[in-house]
Amino acid sequence: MSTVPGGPVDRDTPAGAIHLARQRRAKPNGWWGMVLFLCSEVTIFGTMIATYFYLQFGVHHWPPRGISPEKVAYPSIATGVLLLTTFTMWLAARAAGAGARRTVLLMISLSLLIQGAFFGVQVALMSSDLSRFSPRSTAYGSIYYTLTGTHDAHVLVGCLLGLAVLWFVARRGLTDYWSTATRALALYWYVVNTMAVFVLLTTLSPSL
Amino acid sequence: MSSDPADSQPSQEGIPTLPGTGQPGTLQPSSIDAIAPGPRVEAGFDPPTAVVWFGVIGGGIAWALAFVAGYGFGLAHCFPTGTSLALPLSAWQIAAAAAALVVALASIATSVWIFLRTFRIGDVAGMERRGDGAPPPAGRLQFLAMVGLTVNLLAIAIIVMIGVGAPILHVCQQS
Amino acid sequence: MVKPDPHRPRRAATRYAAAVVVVGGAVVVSGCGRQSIISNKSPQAHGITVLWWWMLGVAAIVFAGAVTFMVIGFVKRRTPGMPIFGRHELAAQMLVLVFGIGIPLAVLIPLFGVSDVYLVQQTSAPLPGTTKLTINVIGHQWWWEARYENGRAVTANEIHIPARTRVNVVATTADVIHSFWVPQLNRKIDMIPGQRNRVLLYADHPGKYRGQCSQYCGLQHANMAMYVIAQPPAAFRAWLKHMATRAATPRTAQARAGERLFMNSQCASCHFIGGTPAQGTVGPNLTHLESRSTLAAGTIPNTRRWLADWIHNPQNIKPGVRMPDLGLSWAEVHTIAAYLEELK
Amino acid sequence: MATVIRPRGQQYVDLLDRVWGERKGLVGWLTTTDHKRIGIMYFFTALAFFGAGGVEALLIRTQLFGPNGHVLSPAAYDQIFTMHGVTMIFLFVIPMTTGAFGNYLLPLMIGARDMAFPRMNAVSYWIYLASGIFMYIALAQGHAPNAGWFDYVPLASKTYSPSINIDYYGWGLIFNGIASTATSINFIVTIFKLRAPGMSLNRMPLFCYAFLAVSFALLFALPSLSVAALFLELDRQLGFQFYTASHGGNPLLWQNLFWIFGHPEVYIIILPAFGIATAIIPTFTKRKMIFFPLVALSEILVAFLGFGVWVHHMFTVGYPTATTVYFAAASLIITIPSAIQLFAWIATIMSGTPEFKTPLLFIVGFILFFIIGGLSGVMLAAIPFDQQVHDSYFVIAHFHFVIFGAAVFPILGGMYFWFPKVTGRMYHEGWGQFSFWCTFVGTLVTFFPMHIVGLMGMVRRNYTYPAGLGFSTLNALETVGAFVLAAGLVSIVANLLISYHKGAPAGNDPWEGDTLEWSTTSPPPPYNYPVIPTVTSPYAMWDTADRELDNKRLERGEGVFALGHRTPGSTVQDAEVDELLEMPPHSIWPPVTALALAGVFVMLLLQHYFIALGFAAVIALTLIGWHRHGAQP
Repeated sequence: MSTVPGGPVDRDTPAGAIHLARQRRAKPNGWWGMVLFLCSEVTIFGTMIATYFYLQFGVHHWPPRGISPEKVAYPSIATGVLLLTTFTMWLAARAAGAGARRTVLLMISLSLLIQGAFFGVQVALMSSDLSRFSPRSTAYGSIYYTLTGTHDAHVLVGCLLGLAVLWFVARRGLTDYWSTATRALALYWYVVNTMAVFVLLTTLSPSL
Repeated sequence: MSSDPADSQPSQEGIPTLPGTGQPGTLQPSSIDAIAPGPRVEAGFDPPTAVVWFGVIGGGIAWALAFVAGYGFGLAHCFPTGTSLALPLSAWQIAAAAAALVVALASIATSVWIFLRTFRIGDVAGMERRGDGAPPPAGRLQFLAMVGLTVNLLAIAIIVMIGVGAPILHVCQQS
Repeated sequence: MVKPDPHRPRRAATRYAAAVVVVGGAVVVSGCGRQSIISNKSPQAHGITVLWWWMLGVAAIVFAGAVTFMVIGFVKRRTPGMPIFGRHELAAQMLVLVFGIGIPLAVLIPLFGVSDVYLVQQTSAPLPGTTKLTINVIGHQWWWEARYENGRAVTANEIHIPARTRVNVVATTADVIHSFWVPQLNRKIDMIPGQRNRVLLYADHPGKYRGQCSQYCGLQHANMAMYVIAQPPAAFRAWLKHMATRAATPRTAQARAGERLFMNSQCASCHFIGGTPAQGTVGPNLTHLESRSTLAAGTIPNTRRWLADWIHNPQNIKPGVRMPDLGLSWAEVHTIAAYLEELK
Repeated sequence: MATVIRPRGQQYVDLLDRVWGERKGLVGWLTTTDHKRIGIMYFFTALAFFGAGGVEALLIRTQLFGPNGHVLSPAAYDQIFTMHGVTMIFLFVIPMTTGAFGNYLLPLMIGARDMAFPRMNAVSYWIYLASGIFMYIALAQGHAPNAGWFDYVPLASKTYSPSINIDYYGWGLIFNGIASTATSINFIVTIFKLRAPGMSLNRMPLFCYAFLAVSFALLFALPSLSVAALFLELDRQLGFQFYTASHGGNPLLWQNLFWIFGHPEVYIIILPAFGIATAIIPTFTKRKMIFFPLVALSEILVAFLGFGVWVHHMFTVGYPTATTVYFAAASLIITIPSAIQLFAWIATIMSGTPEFKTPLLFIVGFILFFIIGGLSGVMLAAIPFDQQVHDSYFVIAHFHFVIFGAAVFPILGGMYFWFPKVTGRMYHEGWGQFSFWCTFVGTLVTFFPMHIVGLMGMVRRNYTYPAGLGFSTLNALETVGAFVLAAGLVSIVANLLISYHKGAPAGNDPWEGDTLEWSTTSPPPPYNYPVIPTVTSPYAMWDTADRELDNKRLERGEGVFALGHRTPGSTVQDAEVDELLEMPPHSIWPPVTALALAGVFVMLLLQHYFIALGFAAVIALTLIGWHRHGAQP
């Protein structure tokens, strides 16, 4: 007859959270929930990327006549910078497990800066694209803007999630719930960053 | 809640203080949170989880990839615009199926290995007990191995069917 | 609680056996239908029918076997006690392996070879150079347009082909997705925007074979039928030659009045009549209207009375049809009908 | 309070009652996070939609009673048959199986006290309810979707369907999909993490395997539908060109995306039925399932292979044979897992001591219908035959035998089977068996002749058919059968409603069932089990020693976790206790969130994109409020 860790331990205190994180053998529910949610998101991106190529197979000119292929430089640099947040979020997740509140706050805010900047750049790039070709003229435009737009939307949502976690961790401290939330947020960004690469390669494929 | 004289068993305790409600209580949280952990037979044989699961789903995943590749090649090549693939379509299709077949064979070998390590010849009832409900990890391993055997068998069948069937047909003959 | 009547499941079994027999018989009966896949009239349709009978036979055996097992279970249900561990565990497991994996694999792989690798090549699009004639069939909401190779012969809803000749049908659409299906002659083929699908038409004997649009295409999907009319080659060549000619000039006064009325009303803006100002392409080509036996894609017979009703109020006969209600008086309607009847 | 002599351990039960007690009345139902109450709400909502879909079916059959019927106008018919499909699939079967049966039974079967994310569970229900109302508003307005549940473009494009009907379909399905995705995530985590101590993967009830498979299938299938619907709405509302062939789009893109979802969907519909069958058969044959591992495997494998067969819905679109053959192969092989299960069930019945009570009768009916539907399914995997009968009534017969005969019959059997557990009362056996025979004969008479009219060349989705092609007699017969079937279904509902008031008390375990839910009281208390049970086989209730042990532990107060909404979390593979989870209390935020989401979709439908954005902001605020207590999501 052994005592279950986490019972007497108060999971709403940082101490309890650290204890839990140490003795857990399975991943917490929140982590699993995020993983499965991300499965669904990855499927969405997969479907859209498949759509891109399916449409490409069907036409002779891709991109259609009159639309110059995408410029490689700016989007690639932007994505490269975004990938840095993979590392900062990893640090945040690790700090969350160890209960290092300051590090978590620092790393999340750092990531938020980069991600916000990336989002801004993306918006700028998209508006410049819109001056070149419209999503209404051809299917190429439709899938191009839908694909990039979907990814930008994920970045935006990620930033909002980051702000929320930042706020709650600042106010509540690293309870078990919010340290799990930090790890889940990190997972989210790993996937969004990976998708950034795939989206980039897809949209640049005509230029490569 | 009134404490009545009828309850005089030794294990009888009052109601503990609940968070929020200010009721008297003496029950010890530690005792109320105590539980016997799930029964577990110590593992003589416990291969890495990744290996076990490769034995379960390896063939299935291999088929899925070969299948997506074959369909993709077919569409890309046979669409009106006819993307050229450098090699003939059937070559790609055979290659994909062959690669998948290798993986599936490796996977079924894994599950056979695990199955034999965890399977003991016994009386019928004994097999039944092993088959479902034997204590983990042995019971779970044998269960997964049995699953893997069947999955891979079917995966191999289907890989062979597409690997042979697709190249026989006229390239890009519209169905 | 009511005790289960011991005879019920056996009744179920017999009822099922009966049902299987019934479907067999009924399918044979259905052979006489003009649109039935069973009364096939071409090698392709025949191959499919043979495949069907074989599959039905095997299916019947499987079904009977399964029912038998359950009846056995029912008969033996009185065995006392609560055998949490079955007494015939191994036997039962073997049964599952044999009937669940062994036999299915043994049946399905041959089926795959026969149907999906061999027979499919008979029924899929004819290989280049294996056909004598090409017909472009264009699906419209809700009628069929047929344009023959030389381009001059155009007709609607009644496609003539030479018997015992491999005909290459190119199936395209002018609007939404339709599906070209003449069950007695061959499988169906969808008409997809931006795609040129092909299907082989071949008829063993001269005859009139009914077909129908089999992909849901909107309000009047139900009234989008067509006939394929297989003729002896000579007769077909004559028909094709006649189709390529310009429309006959009306002889009676009423018909000439009808022609004027037709050309000055909205009719001419949608319909085409060879050698006249009527050059519309929205509706069916009327150059040789009287050579057809039905109107509105097989909705009504092509008689004077029906023709007049149709011109007077098509929306009443085929709600939603693209042809508007022109609000013509009965007098005008009959004048126009008189003209159209001359278009032999 | 009167002084009573309480059994030893009773004080823990009292404590649990106090801790887990929920609010009474309407507020209680609105704010509940109890999986059982949510399951019941799912049940009645789905039942209501089943009624609606059934009425639509009867209208269709009445219209087709004879040639050239005039019951419905062509326009009305198109809306009715579309709504029949959408309702039965999205608003009845999935919510009834995953929503009602899954929600109510899964935590009970794995010995947990709630779902992993109780509030997300609640929000899924409210979203589902809202999406259902959303679609039926369309029908009430006479603007219901009218391009079929498959909604092929370009017929569904702005050009050929300019009115709002199709927009209800597009947004409605995305809306509904959110609920299903949340539910499936919830199920998977629940099954992975909340299993009772000792319930390792090889001891998990087969019912749970079925629902695990369904959840994964939903998780990976729904995105494809949502993306397809998103493209459709972008095309329709913003003039994008995804599906317009003349602008580089491709109508077949829709068909691919739709059926990548649409075929797994078929297995999503049938798999819970398998699960229910595997729960009922051992109980009434007093015998363990033959070949437990293979049955579990089949349930997962069907869901997996289901993703590789979608083009068999598109064998007539003119794809190269060298690509269609891939799908034909998968479509043939996928029958093998089904065959394994089929013969496992049959062998279990054959070698057991079957007691043909109503639930088992429904399962027998299910098996027979599933064989018929399965065999015709194999035929349709033969490409040339499929190209011949595709979109004919043969296909309708096939999938109604599978979806009605094989998916709904176990649902009906399950309704009888778990009725005593949910209500604490017995249903009336005599009426039960009558209702079975009525439904059985009705189904047979309705759907079997459709095979024949299909072979005679009768085409689907026609609002009428001409006389003289030999369709008339059989169609009349089908219509008669449909009404017999309806009578059977009504008699089931009547039986259960009356039994709910007059039925004899059932006790905990009227059937000597094999799974854990029979060990607790009927109906179960809010916390399901006073003591978290420990498990040593997949047939926990038949291991009487374990259950004795549970009672002893209750007396000692072991594993009652009564100091809050607590339930143990365990490891994924072997279910060893890992931590003690704190479950959230009841909350008002789920319905509020769902309401805000409904606002978003109504505004998208009406093309007020900025107001929609405003509602999205409201959702964000509700989520903040949601976390004010900072418990589990």
